[in-house]
Amino acid sequence: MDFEDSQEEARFRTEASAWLKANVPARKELEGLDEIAASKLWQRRKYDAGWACIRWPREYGGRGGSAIEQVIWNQEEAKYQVPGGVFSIGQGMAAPTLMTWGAEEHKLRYLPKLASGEEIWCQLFSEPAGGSDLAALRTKAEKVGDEWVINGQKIWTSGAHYSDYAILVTRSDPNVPKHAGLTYFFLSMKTPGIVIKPIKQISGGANFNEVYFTDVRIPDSQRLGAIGQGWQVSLTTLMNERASIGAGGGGVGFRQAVKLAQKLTIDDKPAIEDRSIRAKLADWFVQESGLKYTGYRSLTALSKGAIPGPENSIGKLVGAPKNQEMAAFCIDLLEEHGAIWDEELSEAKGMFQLSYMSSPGLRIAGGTDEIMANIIAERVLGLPQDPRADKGIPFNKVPTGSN
Amino acid sequence: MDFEDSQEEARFRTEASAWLKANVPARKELEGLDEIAASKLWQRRKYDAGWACIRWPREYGGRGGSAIEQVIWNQEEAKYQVPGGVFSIGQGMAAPTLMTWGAEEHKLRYLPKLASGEEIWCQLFSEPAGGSDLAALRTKAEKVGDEWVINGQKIWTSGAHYSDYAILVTRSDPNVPKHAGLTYFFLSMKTPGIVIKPIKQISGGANFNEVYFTDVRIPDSQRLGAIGQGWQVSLTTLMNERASIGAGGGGVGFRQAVKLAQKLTIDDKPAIEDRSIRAKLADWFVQESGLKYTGYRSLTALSKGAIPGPENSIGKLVGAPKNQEMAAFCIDLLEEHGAIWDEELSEAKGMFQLSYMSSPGLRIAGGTDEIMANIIAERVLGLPQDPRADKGIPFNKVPTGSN
Amino acid sequence: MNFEFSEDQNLLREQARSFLDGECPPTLVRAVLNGQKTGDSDLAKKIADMGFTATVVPEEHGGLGLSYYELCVIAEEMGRSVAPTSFSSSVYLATEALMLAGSPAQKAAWLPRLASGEAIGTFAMAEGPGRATPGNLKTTLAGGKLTGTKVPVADASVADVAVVVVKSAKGDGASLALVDLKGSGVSQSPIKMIDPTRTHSSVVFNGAAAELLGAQGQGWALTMRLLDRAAVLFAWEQVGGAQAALDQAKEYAMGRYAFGRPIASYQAIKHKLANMYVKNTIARSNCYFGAWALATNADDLPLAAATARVGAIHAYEFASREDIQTHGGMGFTWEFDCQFHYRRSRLLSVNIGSLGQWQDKLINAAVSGDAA
Amino acid sequence: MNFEFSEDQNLLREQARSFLDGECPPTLVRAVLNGQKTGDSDLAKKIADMGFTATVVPEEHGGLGLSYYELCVIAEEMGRSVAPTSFSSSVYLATEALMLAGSPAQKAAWLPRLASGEAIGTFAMAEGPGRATPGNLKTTLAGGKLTGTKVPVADASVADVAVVVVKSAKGDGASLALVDLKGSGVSQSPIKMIDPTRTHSSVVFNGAAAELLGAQGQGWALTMRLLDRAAVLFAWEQVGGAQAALDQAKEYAMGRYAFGRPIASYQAIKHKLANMYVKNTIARSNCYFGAWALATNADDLPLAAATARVGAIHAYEFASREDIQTHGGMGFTWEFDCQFHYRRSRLLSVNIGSLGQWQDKLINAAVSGDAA
Repeated sequence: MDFEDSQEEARFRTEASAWLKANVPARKELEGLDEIAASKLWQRRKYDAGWACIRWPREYGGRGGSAIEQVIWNQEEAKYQVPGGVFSIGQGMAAPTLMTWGAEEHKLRYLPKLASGEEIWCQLFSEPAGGSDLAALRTKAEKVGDEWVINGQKIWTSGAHYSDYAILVTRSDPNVPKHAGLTYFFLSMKTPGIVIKPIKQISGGANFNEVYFTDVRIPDSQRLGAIGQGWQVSLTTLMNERASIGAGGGGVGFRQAVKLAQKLTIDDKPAIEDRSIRAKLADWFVQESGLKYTGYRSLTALSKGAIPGPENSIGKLVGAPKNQEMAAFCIDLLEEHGAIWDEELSEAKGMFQLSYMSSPGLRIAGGTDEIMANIIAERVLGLPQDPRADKGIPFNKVPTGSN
Repeated sequence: MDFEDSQEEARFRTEASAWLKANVPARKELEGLDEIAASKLWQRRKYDAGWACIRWPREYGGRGGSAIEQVIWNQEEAKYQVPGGVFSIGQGMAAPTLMTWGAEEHKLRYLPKLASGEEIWCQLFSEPAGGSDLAALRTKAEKVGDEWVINGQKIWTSGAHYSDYAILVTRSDPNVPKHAGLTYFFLSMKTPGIVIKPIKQISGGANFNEVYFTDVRIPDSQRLGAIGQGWQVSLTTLMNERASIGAGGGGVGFRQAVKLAQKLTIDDKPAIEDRSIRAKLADWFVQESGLKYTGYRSLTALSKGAIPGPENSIGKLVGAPKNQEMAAFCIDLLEEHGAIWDEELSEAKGMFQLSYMSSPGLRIAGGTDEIMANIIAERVLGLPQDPRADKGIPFNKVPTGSN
Repeated sequence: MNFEFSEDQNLLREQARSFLDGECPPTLVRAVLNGQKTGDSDLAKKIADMGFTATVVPEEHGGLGLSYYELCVIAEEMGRSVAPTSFSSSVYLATEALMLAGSPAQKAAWLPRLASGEAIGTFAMAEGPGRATPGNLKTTLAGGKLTGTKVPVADASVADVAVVVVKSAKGDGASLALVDLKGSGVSQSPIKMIDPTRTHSSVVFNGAAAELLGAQGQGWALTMRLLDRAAVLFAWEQVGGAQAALDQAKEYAMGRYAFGRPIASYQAIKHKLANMYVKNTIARSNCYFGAWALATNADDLPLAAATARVGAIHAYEFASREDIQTHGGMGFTWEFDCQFHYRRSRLLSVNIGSLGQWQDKLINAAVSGDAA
Repeated sequence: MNFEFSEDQNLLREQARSFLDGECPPTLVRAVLNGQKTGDSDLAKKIADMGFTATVVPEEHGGLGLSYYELCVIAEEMGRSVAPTSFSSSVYLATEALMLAGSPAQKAAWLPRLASGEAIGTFAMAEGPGRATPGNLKTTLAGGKLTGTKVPVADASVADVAVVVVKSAKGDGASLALVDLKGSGVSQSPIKMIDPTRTHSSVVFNGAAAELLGAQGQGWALTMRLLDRAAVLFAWEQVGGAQAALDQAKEYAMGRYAFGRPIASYQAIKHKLANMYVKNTIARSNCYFGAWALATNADDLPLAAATARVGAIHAYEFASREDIQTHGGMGFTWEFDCQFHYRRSRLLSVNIGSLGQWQDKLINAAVSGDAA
């Protein structure tokens, strides 16, 4: 057992870090560029040098590398402050779906521009009535000639406002059971009839959008998979989403909390000496450390060729509530002053307050705590599903209550 | 808002405490008597003086008093170390059922002897395959002439070995849905064909029994309610059981834990000064105090004529897990020595260890934590039942897995 | 045993509730949250016109001379409606401090105006991050001049008078100072809070005219007594909010369907709501004890206050977090009202000392109680 | 990145598991629980014959000279099978102490016998309720004579030699003493434990012949180092037990029906088991870190040990309690095996210091780690 690279991994890491050292854009170079432009500049540079989308086949603009090489690249790249993230949905979810279900000419047309960052994609899956029950989506797709006419609404779409293309799941037949009536497309976000509205979150941010469709027309050639096969196609996308779900991280962690506890006092003694503080911090350290080494174990499996499975849900299930508790804990340490959320006045520029206001989103986005626990129960432990009231019932006959 | 009795309540309390002062048996008087004999002696004395079963009508051996008078009596009697408890099932559950469903001659024959303690009753409801799903019981009752022949097994029967009579629910018709096929009887525990086996618990105690029935014959005259009406009759019994579910109490509590924390040291300072200890103790105090005052609120409602409802489940749901956590906490305080469970060597005669080994039973008996949460969710908050896979299905067609 | 509010008190509850439903609906809270209205535009005045600010003030000082049971009833309704008002600062803290330690002249000068709502009061303790102690206070009162910075101070922007905890001139602990916030030598700037529906300021005293409230060096003991009293009232606000959060979560879970049935029929949600109910019930029953101790000025008040406070923090924190969780993604959006409770609960969890402080006080009270 | 056990190590795991399935089935554990067999009738000998007691002992002392990875693998299987044996006392504590602090002569005298299983060793620290500290130890070693009472001492009834923590003669803290338990001046009586499958005694030393193990006054530092090493191995036992408890609960929940479906299909049970899995996974991954730190003698060992220990206590306590809860009434009966884990977990939660001690050590290590 060790933390060392294999010889090939080490060779790859050296090469990657050397190239990064030489090519990461200097702050000056990015000055004045917005996030999109900066991201595109960096992505293009990686693409031209053959460092984009490590795992993709070369003919689609990738490097033809291994999963572990992708991880090593990510580790090395993470050592720098580089722009990015706007490509993650396109490269991480749309692309694998295109590779599995798209026609060859689609792959040749769209994948290289995804790899080079020239085109940005988003994902149009979730709907207001859907929530945890994703397949309950209602956005209507009607075939007219060899076009499809789309009407309905999507929600929680990140990057809709700056995306060029999107993947889209629709209901093409409401008269068959939920999973059987779906059809999957990709389309240009410039298509007439699409209206995008940002969603403001309680944290103040607006990373998500609502996307409305009014008689939006999509050529049948942009269908992925057969008519009614949309759910199977979606599973490809979702498998890759799950693999990309992080540790629900960000925000306050053990180190920040310790720093605060060392700085503040309780009864004029450093808070870090207070046993009730120490006990909580210790348990959180155990969780963070446990997730870290669980990650190392998956990486080891990955480097031996295993595919990341549902056990990754543990990161979010542990990390998100922990984040909420730790943020509240730090605000408590700050006492009345902790209720201030003001970049100038607040400790750590308001990071603790922002964490607290963001953490409910972490517990919900990408699957609520409860869904994560279900995934572990059903797909890891193999326990039975909950009774399904909508099983085998035509979608338009399924009870939906007031919504 | 006050903790005072009303005038009538105060008058009753004075009378009761005066009688108790004069009549509670001295320790010498009970010397040499086993629990049953001692309990019967005390019960008989209360009966003769008109202090037994306060709420029962006088013609059935009671005092014709109010619910709050019963509570006041319990409070006053609890100030003494008196024997009892062996009558609680008969007087608390069998009797109310007889009063509601029994024929007049049954009431006149059995209730006074229940009140006087001359006869002890037990309850034959639970079965190995039943558990939380009580109505799934299988003990068979077949009508032969005007007798019923009973075959099957009951479990978790307290006091079966010293009881004279029992209330019994059986399955008289397996071809109808679960709740519709039950019939309810009472019978003498001396009836031929009954075999009783004690159940040893992990705490070492054996308060419960298995009871086996082989061709046990019961006259139809001892049926309570109509054939197939057994579930409704059982609900009368269970309503009274719920009302009698305590705070899951006994064992270690705040006071005992504080005493221990004052006596033991951490890093050569009293453990009670350790903030992590104080934080835990404080939360437990809040729970105990909250349950205490919740009880006062129900008493107030009771004295205004309200009927105790499902909200009493909170006592067990909070008290039982708390008991387990506090027992573990105290054992932790004792460190390695806490693993000793020895009346001579252990702190407090092994009370902490006994509490730890008993607490799993508190979390299960009378309804598991999970069932208690369901009761609160469904009967207090009015949330929907879980989907019922056995609804409307003939009992003998309901899936039962390996059991 | 009569451990319940009286009919009159329950009548007052109905009255307060319908008043707040009308004058303090979610739309008002949202308007304040969005900065379209300031915290106390006119709600405070309407509340005063209802006589709520005068509840426990003695009649000799223009109050109603009612018991603390009535004030607890009002506090619960304030919490339920997440009222964006200075009520708590003025009534639970400033008015209480004056009744606790004020000289006849000070009482005569301020109580009538506070009771009528003509004046608003507040309380200033914190001077920065972490726990204030007699040892780390910097604000001073010397020669009738108050000097130092208090941050955050609730409702300073609307308050006329403040009770300020200062370092005792004799250096023997702390004292309380009474200062007219409209006087000279007082400057303040508003600050952004995690709960923007409650206005707070940073207040700088630069030789502002002020006088002692209570004896020199008695400030810390008085503050502890004051906070015990306020803790009971804030606990009632927290319990009111926790109940509202449970109601909100329940209503949504009943109407929201997933996989063909209401999410309220899934045990994960059922047990979540059951746990809210349990925590709320524990907290509420302890608040009854707190109300009784406050109303009867019982020796048990410190224990009752800490017990009510600790239970109320646990209940409101849990209910406000799991209310959002029950709503899923929508609960995290600005359009939904879940955030009102999520923000308010966090503010009320630290405004008069956080959980750890009160757990500690509880054990002090409970264990010394043993000795006694 | 190769953060996994090697094929050989996994092979050893299979071997250890099938050996224990055969030689240490639940029927054996139950026989010991019922007092029909004594803890170490012959299991200890069979384990020694497998070479497990010799795993990390250097070859020069008759051991196998394998790494701690192998010993961790064996420890997990011991925990899984709730083995009623002296293995942990002899291997994790006595043998470790001798390797850590023994003189060449002491090592030569005892290591070969401990490795071969010819001798059994144990460790004696506690002298009564509460935490032992250099300040409250009473047992002394003077002029080669050991005097005092140790209670409880695991496996003293079967052990030949004990490492005893004593008050340093110079009064400058603690020392370690090595004593032959079969010698004169040693008397002991068995004591009843919450886990009767692990034999413990109260041991009285009345001037028993003993010698220093390690330097005078170094006993406390040595004990802390010893417990760090043992903590990793006990944590593996706890993780093995926690996994077995989860397996047991899952199997029962799948086969037990209520209201027409397996109780494993109810979210209350599903999420309970999912939480067990989560806690077990966190604990196991931290045990990997502990194994690595132990095997490589890393500077991080104190941090890794505390992290593994804290996680393992949480995991086994939760799994063993909720295993019974999942079984309902049957889980509370003597006939069912759930009690094995419930008892063993409690014992392992205090045997080398309870949760609070290790949380405290963790922060010491993690925060000083910062400074460094």
